[in-house]
Amino acid sequence: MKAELGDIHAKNEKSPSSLSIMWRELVKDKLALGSLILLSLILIVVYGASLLLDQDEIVKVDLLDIYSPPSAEHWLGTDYGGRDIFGQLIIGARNSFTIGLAITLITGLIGLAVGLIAGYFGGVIDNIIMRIIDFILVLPFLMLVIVVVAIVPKYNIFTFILIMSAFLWTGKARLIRAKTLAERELDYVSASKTLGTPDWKIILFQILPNLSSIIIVNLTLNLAGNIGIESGLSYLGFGLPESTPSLGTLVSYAMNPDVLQSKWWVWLPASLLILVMMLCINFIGQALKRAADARQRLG
Amino acid sequence: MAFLKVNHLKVYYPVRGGFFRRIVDYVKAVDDISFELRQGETYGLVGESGCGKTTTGRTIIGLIKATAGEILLEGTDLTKLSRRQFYSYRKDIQMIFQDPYSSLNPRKRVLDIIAEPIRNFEKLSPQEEKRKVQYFIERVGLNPESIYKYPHEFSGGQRQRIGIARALTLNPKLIIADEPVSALDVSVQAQVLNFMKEIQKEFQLTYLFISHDLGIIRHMCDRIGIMYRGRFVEEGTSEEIFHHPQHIYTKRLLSAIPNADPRQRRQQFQLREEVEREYKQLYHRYFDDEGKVHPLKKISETHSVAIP
Amino acid sequence: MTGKPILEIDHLRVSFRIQDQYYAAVDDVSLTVNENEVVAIVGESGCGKSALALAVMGLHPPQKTKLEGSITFKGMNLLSLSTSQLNKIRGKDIGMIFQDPLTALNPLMTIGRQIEESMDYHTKLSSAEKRQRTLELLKRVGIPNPEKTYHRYPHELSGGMRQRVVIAIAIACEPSLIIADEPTTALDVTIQAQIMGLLKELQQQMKTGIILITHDLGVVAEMADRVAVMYAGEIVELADVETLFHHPLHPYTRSLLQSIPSAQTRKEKLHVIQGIVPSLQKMPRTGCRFQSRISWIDESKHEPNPILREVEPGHWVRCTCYQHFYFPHDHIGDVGYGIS
Amino acid sequence: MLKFILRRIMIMIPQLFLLSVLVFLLAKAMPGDALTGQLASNPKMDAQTLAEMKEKLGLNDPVHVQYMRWMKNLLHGDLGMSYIHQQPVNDLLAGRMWNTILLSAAILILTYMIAIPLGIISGRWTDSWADKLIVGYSYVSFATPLFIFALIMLFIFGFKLGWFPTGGSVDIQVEKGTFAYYVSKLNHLLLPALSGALINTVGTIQYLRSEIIDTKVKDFVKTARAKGVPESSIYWRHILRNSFLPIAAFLGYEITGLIGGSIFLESIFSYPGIGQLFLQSIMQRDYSVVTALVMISGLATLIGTLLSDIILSAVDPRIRIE
Amino acid sequence: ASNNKDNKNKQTAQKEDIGKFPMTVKNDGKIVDGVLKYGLVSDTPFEGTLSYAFYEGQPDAEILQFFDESLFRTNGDYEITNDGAATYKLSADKKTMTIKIKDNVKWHDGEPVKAEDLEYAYLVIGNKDYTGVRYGDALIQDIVGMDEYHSGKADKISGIKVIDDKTLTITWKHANPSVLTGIWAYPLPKHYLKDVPIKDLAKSDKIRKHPIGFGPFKVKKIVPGESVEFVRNDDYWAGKPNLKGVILKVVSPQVVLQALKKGEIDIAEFPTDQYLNAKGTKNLQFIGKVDLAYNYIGFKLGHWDAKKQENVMDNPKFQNKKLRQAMAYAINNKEVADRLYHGLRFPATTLIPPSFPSYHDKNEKGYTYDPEKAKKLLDEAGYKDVDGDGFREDPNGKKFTINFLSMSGGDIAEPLAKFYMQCWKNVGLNVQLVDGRLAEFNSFYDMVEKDDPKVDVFAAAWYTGTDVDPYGLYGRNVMFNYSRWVNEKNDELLEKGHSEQAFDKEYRKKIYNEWQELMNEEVPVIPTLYRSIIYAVNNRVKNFTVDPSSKLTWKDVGVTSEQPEVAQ
Ligand SMILES: Nc1ncnc2c1ncn2[C@@H]1O[C@H](COP(=O)(O)OP(=O)(O)OP(=O)(O)O)[C@@H](O)[C@H]1O
Ligand SMILES: Nc1ncnc2c1ncn2[C@@H]1O[C@H](COP(=O)(O)OP(=O)(O)OP(=O)(O)O)[C@@H](O)[C@H]1O
Ligand SMILES: [Mg+2]
Ligand SMILES: [Mg+2]
Ligand code: NI
Repeated sequence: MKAELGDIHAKNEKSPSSLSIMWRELVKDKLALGSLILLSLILIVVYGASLLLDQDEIVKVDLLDIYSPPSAEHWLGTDYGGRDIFGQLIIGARNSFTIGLAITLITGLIGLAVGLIAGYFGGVIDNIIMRIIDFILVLPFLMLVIVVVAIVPKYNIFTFILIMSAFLWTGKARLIRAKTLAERELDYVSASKTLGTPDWKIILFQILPNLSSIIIVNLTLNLAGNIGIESGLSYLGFGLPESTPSLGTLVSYAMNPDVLQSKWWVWLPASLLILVMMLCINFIGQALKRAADARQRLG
Repeated sequence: MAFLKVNHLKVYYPVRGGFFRRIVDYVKAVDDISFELRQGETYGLVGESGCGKTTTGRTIIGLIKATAGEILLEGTDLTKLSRRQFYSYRKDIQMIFQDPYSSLNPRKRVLDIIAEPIRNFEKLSPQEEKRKVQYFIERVGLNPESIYKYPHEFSGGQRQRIGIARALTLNPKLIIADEPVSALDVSVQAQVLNFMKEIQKEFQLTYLFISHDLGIIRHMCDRIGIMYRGRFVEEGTSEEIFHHPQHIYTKRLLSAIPNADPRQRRQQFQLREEVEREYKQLYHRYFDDEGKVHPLKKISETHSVAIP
Repeated sequence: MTGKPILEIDHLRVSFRIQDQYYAAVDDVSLTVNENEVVAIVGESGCGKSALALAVMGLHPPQKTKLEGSITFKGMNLLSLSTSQLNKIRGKDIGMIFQDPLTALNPLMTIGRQIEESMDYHTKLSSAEKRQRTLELLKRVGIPNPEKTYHRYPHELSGGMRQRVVIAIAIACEPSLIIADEPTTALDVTIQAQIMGLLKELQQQMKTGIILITHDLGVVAEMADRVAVMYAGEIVELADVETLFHHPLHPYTRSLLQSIPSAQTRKEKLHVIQGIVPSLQKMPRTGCRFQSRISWIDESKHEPNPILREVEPGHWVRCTCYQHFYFPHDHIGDVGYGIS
Repeated sequence: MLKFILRRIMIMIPQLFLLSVLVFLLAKAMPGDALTGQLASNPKMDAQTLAEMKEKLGLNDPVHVQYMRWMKNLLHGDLGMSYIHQQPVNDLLAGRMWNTILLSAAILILTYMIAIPLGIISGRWTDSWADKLIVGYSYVSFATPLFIFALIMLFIFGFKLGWFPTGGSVDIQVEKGTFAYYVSKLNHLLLPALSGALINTVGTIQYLRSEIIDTKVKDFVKTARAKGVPESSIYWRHILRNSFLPIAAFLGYEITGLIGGSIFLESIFSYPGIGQLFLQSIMQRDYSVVTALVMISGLATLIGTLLSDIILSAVDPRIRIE
Repeated sequence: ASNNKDNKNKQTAQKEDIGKFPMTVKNDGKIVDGVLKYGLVSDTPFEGTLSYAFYEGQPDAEILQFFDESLFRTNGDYEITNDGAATYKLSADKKTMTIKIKDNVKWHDGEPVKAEDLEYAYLVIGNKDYTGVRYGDALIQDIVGMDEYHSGKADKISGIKVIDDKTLTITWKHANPSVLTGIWAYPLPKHYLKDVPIKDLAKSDKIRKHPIGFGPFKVKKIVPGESVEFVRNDDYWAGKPNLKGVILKVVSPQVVLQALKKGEIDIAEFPTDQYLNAKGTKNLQFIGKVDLAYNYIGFKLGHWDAKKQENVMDNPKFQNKKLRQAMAYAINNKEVADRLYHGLRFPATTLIPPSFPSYHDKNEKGYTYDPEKAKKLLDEAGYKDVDGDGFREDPNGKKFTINFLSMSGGDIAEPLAKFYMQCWKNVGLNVQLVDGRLAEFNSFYDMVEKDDPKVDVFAAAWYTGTDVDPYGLYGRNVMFNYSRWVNEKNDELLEKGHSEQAFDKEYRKKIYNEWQELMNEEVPVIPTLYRSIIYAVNNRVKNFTVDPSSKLTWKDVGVTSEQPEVAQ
């Protein structure tokens, strides 16, 4: 006698347009909605302004203007090279967000492909893939990144994204594999098989749509983590070159105790921006997570 | 000639273990069973949980590879076919799944769900395809409008019928129904059972009906096979099984069915105790030293029992 | 045969909060359970059976649920007790058996510990005594090797064994009331038969009252003394078991009995109940709730505000429509379009 | 059990081998070597001597020869010589490793000491103000880079308040082996460990919280309630034990993270450990140290995952290791 | 906007002048028997190779100064004097030096420091099993018989003779005035080390854990990598040191100021980039001097022929002297020095820094910022903007791009490189960073040493050491002549600079003035900045000095109160 009860659950659990449920859930959660609006605003400002700003102009060294505190000319003051912090903040935010997004998407894509294949086919393929993933997980991530960064000759945003992605896809692959394994056991997959649908079609058109909500949630939450990802490396001196401003670079200026203590305008805005963006994305992610998980839904 | 003939089918699942995750043992899910289905009949497969019913069904339709034995569909051995060859036989065998919730992809519209096999096997224009889907959806008693809806908008019974419509689009000859109603509420269950009977006549279907509910088996099936630990203990017509059970295990199974008449309560309990006693006493006569079932022996034209 | 009442449920309403609104899943239910009596509650999925049982146990999450009415157990109103007061009753005076024996047991605790746990809080036995008693209990519910099983973990037992353990937990402190929520649904027929036998036996030995929740009318027929049929949160019919099976009155009860294929008799076609149970939020709150599913009966035949009436001594039926109910000729008439 | 561990170790061998090839190739691919830029700090040098030293260090041999030599030594447990430290890597690490192990262990312990109560509060009283506070904290520390946080901690607790020593691993003036020595060691450990733990703990808190929320509604919890088990015991006996399982499962990967984090902490707190050594060795192209450290941290992770599995099997009877 | 900037100019102009820094701490207090806490500023632990013959990292050298020392003291020109633990005498042909160790010079274990200890030091460094880097020293290789010993043909160095317990002579193949600044005079305690094979010396406990020397303090305890405890050497040859002991610990540059303020350390070499912030701290004094180093920008003019061991000047790109000069005129070093370094670095005028007061040519003005002159020179040389893109083309009218290699590290690296590039851009030169970014230390030197064709111009720095002779950096046959510039006149001057004649200081000065002039004229490298080194010292410290000409040593350093002063 489970049918009708299940029916009600099912209605919520796997609705056709998970997007619309997610949207509903977002709108219902004031915090998430606020976050979404704030984040969009930030992104519009950041991307809009970075089109207007001239990056070369911003990173231009002006020795007459070192560490000047906020003023009308430099809204957020300047750094030790006399470079405008506000401009760096905008461009940095754009770069950092782009990096975060790109890493999230690339790792998502790789993780998705690998996870789906491993999970769906199982057996030997799964075994091989899982061994590879295990191996990558064992690699001391930070150490190898540092080594790789030292090797790469032309080191820029693009290579940075690639390097990070090369290590970070494994977590997603594991997640998606696990979900695919579970999904594979469901009868609709068996049904498709008995109906003569080829495997690739089953993976792409049957299983994938059912993983979409979990993927979206995971990617969102990951995005939050990936925004500040280069700050640690910047601290160690393996971050992006300074001619490519990023939030992490700005934050890592704080390792100079003088800057940390008395030149707040250099690092604090970037830290706050990271925090705000992360919080926004996190709140949105949490709302999406609730949307994906019927039990926690607000309604 | 038998429409579907299963000969000495064995399906073993490997059990891995030891130092290198080698295969150390096998779960003998299906261990040498043979039976045949005739055109247009409903063959029931009953047994306790884990006795291998699902495995049998899924092996016949090709979801699981047989370890040994043959599955002859109108004379062709399905187990010997390559993937490509098997493809054309797909159409002849279809399946109705136990769980009407998980067997329909929640992200697909009814139209896409039912059209999936059509798209795989026939090249139809979208209009033709839609017409065909609508025909079947009407045949299973749903509103043709509903093809644009998603599964969650239907009740369990309706979903099960969508599943059936999907299976019917390919004009199958054999439908394997693995516990098609056990996930459904009593009232909905009746709908589906009635409906299955109805389309059987209409489409000349042969059913392999798997269930552990003897009430339903009795209601649906012409012939019944009782399974126990991957083997058959008894096979016969519905009449024979229910009224003249021969194997002690069959008797025990039957006696366990609750009697819907409260007045018979006492008798039922007594009967059960008796059978239980008998089962214990006669266990060694019906099972060999390893607790396995003996091979089937014909005791009449239609009735076979596993006795030494 | 049955004794004085131990549990009296009076005008109980259980409402769940969904999107800031409360919806009653159990609506105005009154029911009495006497000593040494098995009261069965049957009905389709979602009709509120479990909600009722959990209300008696006080297991509904307080933030999400509203409980109205009263549940009197041995003179105390359970609804007014605090959690710690409830804890003195739960497990000691009222035991509960859950449907799914795998999930109902803590996977990380040995069987023995799980059974002993309720004694920890309700008895003052020494650990040796508790162990002794646990082994007895295990033997009593028919577990072949209690000593060994004591140290086992749930996953090492089969479904039937686990359900026996769950029963052993429920009866550990010899409660005067046992609530069994679908105790055999997850089990095979043969094991179901064993468990039913066991329950019956224990009940007769201990003279407890049992609330038996099930959707299997066969089980009801074999086990119950009285039966309450629930539909959409309400009791629609209440009678002793023989009356219910042989003279059912409410259209829902009658339809239900008609739609079950039985191993004993064989019919060509089964009766089908039209439509589906409306969901909690869409449930009509006035009028006869079964009305939409027997559309061929004229609307005027239903009461505007149906109440549960005692039509014969001990036989209660809701709404007057039963007097006018008949089965339509076309049994599959339900295969109508649309979704409710 | 023993068999299981053996089997896991057998699996580890090819992984470590692969890791060794990878790290060796990477190390060799880095521009420069230990002798690059010698003169910048040492004005008295000439080209021949430099070439001679290169030859002596074997830097002129083909990569595979160097690898084989390195591998051979490795198999004998010899990690090679550190050029920069002019000391066998084994000796070098023996000193440093202990510090890092201590630091990591302290972080781990503190992490759990913080995460468990907070996670429990947060999971048990979801949506209470305490929960909101904890979730807020976890977001903030999620967004705060470890090195900034550590610096701030150092300024506040080390300098402003003066509660903790501000660098080093032990006070030089205490006699080794005395009680004061251990107190001093602990004292030096506390601030870096706390800084690490406060940031590191976030993941565990969130994990625990959602695990508890999940476990809370499981059927066996209902059973326990139906038994009349008081609320506190329900949490301790039933919910928490089950919620801890996934945390135990992550222990192995936690270790990798700790080694990464130690790079930051050690340099800020002048705490001589392998994290900082790694950074230094990379900068100075002290290959033998770099490769040794990567190998060791790979091994540590492997052992960590093995440990996870063993713990898991000890706690969870469903996972049986034969 | 320039107006605006001038305003700010005033606001932020906080210029220091290293010349005005005191070189010795001022403290009139009475010395008490106390322990000094010395901060070793480093963001990595020290390596702990505690021997002059073996150490490589600067931190180790800072530790060594407390317990071991050279046999000689030096004067303001870093030339050895006879005030130290030993006296010397040069033979008439200036090729042989007789060294006599004073009698009361004893190792920390009480054994006297003997002539054979110094010989032993040479035997170790010259040995083929030796693992350190000191053999690169040209003066060591120049000793008679060293080659034979190094290649294993001899088991003694024929040029080193132990005359008696306390006396030995060293004979060089060439007379070279650099012996006065560069002679290796760090004996090794033979009696203590002789049992350890030379190849194992560097890693032995005798050097790493229980090193001995004959300096003012003895090593009491070492916590590897982080701290060292020293106690007074009562038997110090120059008298009893004032301090009861010294505790040295590693302090990361990020917290050094805080540690100093709190009195956790008494003395530390202070990071110049934090000076502005630290200036005026009540409990500290800052002393400083010009460092023995300079920054420069080099042009790649050819390559190093490893077979012939000589530089070949074959890269045509910068052969035009005027182009090089123009680039030198184009850069504004004054601005860099004042703004980025607040005057703690200052524009370099020649390739011999003022820290060699006798040799630095004060009259040589070097290249001062003059963009107009730069443009004029470029015009003259034929580098004109013919296609009007704002950048000059080469004399053939082809695009002219300069690839600039600069090293990363430290905060200032990037703006500095950017600034130079902007300067060149201002005179119409198109300068691009190699690979579009700053190069990390190793890649930098890898490219520079291997004459990577990607590199046209590079910015680097040289630490000169105490030996003024620039041959090792600019000679025809030295690999470290990174610009690969060769010139007859240069060869001649450098040769003369370390000839026998050059023992005459005036002569040597004349030669080096000539050389400085030549280098400024030819500009194979543009000297850019001189650096300074400053120490932060707690007020309680007395007699601490950075003045090379001062007679004060660690023996004299004392404290005037038990506890350090704390900034409020
Ligand atoms: N993928 C598998 N790997 C290993 N063993 C399996 C697998 N699937 C099923 N089995 C085992 O094979 C046996 C038969 O399983 P099967 O599902 O066919 O039984 P069933 O009769 O359908 O049971 P139920 O009534 O519970 O559906 C069982 O013992 C089961 O544990
Ligand atoms: N915690 C809850 N929050 C909201 N609605 C609930 C909750 N628990 C139950 N319901 C709803 O209350 C109604 C009654 O549920 P209940 O579990 O009592 O049904 P049931 O009769 O036990 O069904 P089943 O036979 O499936 O166990 C259902 O519509 C169900 O969806
Ligand atoms: Mg099955
Ligand atoms: Mg229920
Ligand atoms: Ni009615």
